[in-house]
Amino acid sequence: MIYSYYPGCTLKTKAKELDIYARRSLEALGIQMEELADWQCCGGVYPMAKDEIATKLSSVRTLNQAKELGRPLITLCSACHHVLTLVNHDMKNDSNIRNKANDYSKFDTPYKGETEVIHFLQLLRDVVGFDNLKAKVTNPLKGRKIGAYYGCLLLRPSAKLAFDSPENPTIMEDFIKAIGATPVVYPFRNECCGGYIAVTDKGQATKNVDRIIDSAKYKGCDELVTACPLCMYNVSGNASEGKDISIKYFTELLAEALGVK
Amino acid sequence: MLKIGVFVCWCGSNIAATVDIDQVVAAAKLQPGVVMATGYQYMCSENGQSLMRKAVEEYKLDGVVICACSPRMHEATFRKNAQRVGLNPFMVEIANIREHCSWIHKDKEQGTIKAIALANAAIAKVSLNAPLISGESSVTKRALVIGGGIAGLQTALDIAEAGFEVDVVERQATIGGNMAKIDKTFPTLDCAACILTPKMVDAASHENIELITYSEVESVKGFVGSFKATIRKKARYVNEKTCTGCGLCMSKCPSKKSKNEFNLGLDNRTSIFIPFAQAIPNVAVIDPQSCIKLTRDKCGLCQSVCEVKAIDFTMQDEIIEREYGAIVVATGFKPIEVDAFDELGYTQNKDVITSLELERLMNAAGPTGGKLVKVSDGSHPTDITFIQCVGSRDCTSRGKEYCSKICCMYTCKHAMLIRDKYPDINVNVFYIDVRTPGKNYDEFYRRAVEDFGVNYIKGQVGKVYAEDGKLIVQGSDLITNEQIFIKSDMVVLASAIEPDPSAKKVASMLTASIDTNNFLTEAHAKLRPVESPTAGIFLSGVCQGPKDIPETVAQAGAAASKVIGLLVKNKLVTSPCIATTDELLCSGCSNCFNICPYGAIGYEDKLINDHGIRETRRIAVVNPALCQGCGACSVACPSGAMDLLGYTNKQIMAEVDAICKR
Amino acid sequence: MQEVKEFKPNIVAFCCNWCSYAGADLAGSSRLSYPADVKIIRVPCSGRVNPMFILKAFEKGADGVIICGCHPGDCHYNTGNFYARRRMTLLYSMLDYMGIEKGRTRVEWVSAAEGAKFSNVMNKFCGDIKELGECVKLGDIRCKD
Amino acid sequence: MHNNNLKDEVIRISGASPIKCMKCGKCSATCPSFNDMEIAPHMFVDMVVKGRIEELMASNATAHCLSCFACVERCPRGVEPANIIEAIRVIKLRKSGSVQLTPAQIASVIDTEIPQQALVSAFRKFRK
Repeated sequence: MIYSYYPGCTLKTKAKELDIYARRSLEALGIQMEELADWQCCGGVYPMAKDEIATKLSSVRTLNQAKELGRPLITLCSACHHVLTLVNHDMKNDSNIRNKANDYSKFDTPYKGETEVIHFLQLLRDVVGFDNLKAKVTNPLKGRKIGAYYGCLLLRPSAKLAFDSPENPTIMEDFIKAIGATPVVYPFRNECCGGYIAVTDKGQATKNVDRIIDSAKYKGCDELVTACPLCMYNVSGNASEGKDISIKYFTELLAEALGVK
Repeated sequence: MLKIGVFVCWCGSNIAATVDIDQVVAAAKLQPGVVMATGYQYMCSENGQSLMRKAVEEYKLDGVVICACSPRMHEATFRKNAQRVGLNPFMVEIANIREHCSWIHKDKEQGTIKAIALANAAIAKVSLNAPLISGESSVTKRALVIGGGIAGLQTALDIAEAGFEVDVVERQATIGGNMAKIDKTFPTLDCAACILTPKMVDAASHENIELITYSEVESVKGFVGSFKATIRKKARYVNEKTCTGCGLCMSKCPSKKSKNEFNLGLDNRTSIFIPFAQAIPNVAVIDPQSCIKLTRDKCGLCQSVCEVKAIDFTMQDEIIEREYGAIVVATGFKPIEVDAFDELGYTQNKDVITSLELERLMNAAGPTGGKLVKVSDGSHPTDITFIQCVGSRDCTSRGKEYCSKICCMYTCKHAMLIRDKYPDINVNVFYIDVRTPGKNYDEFYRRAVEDFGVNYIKGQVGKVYAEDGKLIVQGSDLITNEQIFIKSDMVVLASAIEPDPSAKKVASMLTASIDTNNFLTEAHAKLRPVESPTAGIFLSGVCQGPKDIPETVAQAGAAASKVIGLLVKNKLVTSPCIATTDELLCSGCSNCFNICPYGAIGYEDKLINDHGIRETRRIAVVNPALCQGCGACSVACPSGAMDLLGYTNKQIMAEVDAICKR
Repeated sequence: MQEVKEFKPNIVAFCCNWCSYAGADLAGSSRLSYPADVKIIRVPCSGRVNPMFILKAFEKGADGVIICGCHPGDCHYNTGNFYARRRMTLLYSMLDYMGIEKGRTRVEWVSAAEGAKFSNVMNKFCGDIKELGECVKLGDIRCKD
Repeated sequence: MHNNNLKDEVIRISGASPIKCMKCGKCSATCPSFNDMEIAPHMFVDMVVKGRIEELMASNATAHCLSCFACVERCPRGVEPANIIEAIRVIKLRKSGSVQLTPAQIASVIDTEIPQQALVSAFRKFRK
């Protein structure tokens, strides 16, 4: 099975590591992934308003392309995953949005939410399997105490994203275990870092970041991993003096463990 | 042709506001067979009933149609009324023009048209009615109570006191239920064990009560007055009759790592165990999941030390079959799992506990001997925060939409008891509303605030997390409009309660209906609160809806009085609406025999005179004592020989006809 | 000029005495409205509904027939609703053969506690029947004026 | 002050059900921006029910909602406060064309690390 891959705009510029290490790792794991030929930006933020149709269209086009190829769509960036999944949910369940988006898009056949949107972590858990992954690790990251930073967009709203418990998720911890490191659970791993507000109100973002880092350090994390370029930027750049903590994309650690970094 | 009278009830304005009574009366008069029709304000009143009786006599009516409320409400009333003037009660039919018409249709024209159609259907049906004579069935003078908590025990004791035999079937190894786990009870703060254990002893020693513990009802057949129940008595591996409850086996058992269910897993127990000190029967039981002998065929230490040789590893489940006249469901409740509310950190922090766990921690017979300590390290807490409504009033998939009713009061009780015993502990309570309707209840709550200094905070909690050796409770204070962070040593969640998971299975087995939350439904929300709609099935305690102990005991007594009222009867009047065979049409094919869920159909060879041809044929015969009148046979019958009295094919066809007429 | 009259469908609902009839009562006492086109016939059990009754209804001018019974497993008579479901499945194909749209008959499970569901089911069914329009296939021509 | 047209619009755009709120305050308990919002999430819900939309539009609180869905996730009544706040911001945006960020300001906020996703979202949230 070949999977379609949606990198998203940030992975092509500021978050290249997230993208490159994912590709290398999958190659090492023997999974075929093909970048969608003609993808567009997902929109960056899910338009919650029920009557916002135009701002959902770029996601709809991407989803429709994946449907035409008949392949599941792999996402990597939390925000892209969030936006594409929610738009897909709308196309499947909200007839008003579906009809209008299709009227506008004029696809050969109307798009009705057929594409299966899968996050890279889900691929690792459900297709590769964490046990298999563990067996393929050549360079286990022994002794490293890593905290998973989920952030807000990857798991919420759980009714629509639903790939792990929104309050006590385990998927990233299981991943960290599989690559040989020690996962550290800390309470603020699923609270928002304020990435969206970083552009307009650094102070508020810093407050959020500090609280997350405090919580992680209190529980004994030496480093954090994330799937979100926005969190990466915000947590690494907007913490108060002296609070900072090393944060990496999970794919970078994956590549490291598989010996393909 | 029958002479039919039609009476249209106004029900005050309940019907008259949206149905033009005069038009219905006028339309009824045009129907064939109708000799009189009239409207009246309240047909169910004595005046209304006497109006009907007078008309029956004056017009020599042999059929009556009442257009009024649901037959589930007053069919019995009007049928009895007919009997008073010598009219066969089954010559009365009800057209439901209230629940099915006036209450739901606001447009008077539409409502009137529909009411006329419904009246016409009832008139069409009654013209085909025939007088029916009720049969009789016997009553087995023994009751079954399912569940041995406070509800079941109270019901059993009350029935037994009235002189009837009662069996109490309890799934656990001991009776006592949830109440046995509770420390103190509100609003009097007397100890639960002090008021419950005497009742348990009374039940065990009562000559009319048999306690069947560690057992489950597997199936129930039959009907009111004569139910047949199959009860599976699970193997205890300990002889109940010889075991003295000395506890020597427990002290020798090497398998000590099973979670102690009675203490909600707060400590461990041995594989052979007596659930708690006051357990009844005070007899050990072996947990087959963890017993070394039963799982690996080693050990057997308990058997060798038992002085009365009560332990028997070869014991098998036992099947008991009994007959009962009435069955009481008292399956109780359990607190919901709060794992899904993990922002409150129950699965992540040992010091986040549920209220029932707190009961065990404060109970002198509990895992800490009644000393309130942090679960994580056994140290003395200085700040405790309670969170109410965890899962109650929650319409998401995580919780329950209803109010669990008891949490406000028990949280208040906990807060008060803690402040009383440990004045150095600060107690905070997050609440949405404090609901205290009940005698001396609000006074109790105010005492907690005014005399015991419990700090009530109007708001909810968004997150509980550990930091610097404390739990931080992040909540909102809606009065000061602040987001607050309270440092606590323990957090107690007032989890919602739900019907015990067995309730659903028990309800299906008894064909008693349950609601969308799996609470058993009562026959009438106000007027028949302890009866199930299924005759002979009664409801006691929380299986019917959330209640506290006083209400449970009151309802348990009420259920018992209904059971007693049933068991004192020697004969029950049975519905005459049963299946009947047209012997000329019956071909003896056995279709009806195969479909009948009650085994009410048998076959006889009968001499039949079929238009002059005399021959012996195999004919289906209905046993009137067994037939429940479902009518399945009448549809299965290929020749149309089977019919259901009271709901005959012709009658239903006539109703269809009347309704569809354009 | 012919007056355009709103189509008022004629709908027969067979409700079992133990669950659905009580559910309809609850819809009434909760004042949950549904169209007056629905007229309820009380039967002891959904398993009492003979397919002949349904054919009769269509013959006499019904536009839709709905059978309501207890939820599977909750039948007061243990198994009646299962038989009802099986019979109706067979009847669907026969009605289809006769040219009566499948949507004109339906089986629904409504418990005594589901007043809101009863009302919702009836609103939906009436809406569907209105879309299908008048049922003329089995109309008894001899009885028409 | 009570504008029912605006209220209907908020309900339509958000798809949320403020009337289901039982005033428990869990949204505000869980909100990471509580102290930055002059009107707290639970007040948003209540003020929409009461039709006080203009007041909400006049407030800068909408700019501080992070759209992190914590309130949506944890609300016991399925009210979706974040969707309500978003709806008010959208209405504000549509009426005025812009609320906060202007292209001229970009140079002052941008740094070399900022992911374009943040810029796109900043514009999407603050400018039409």
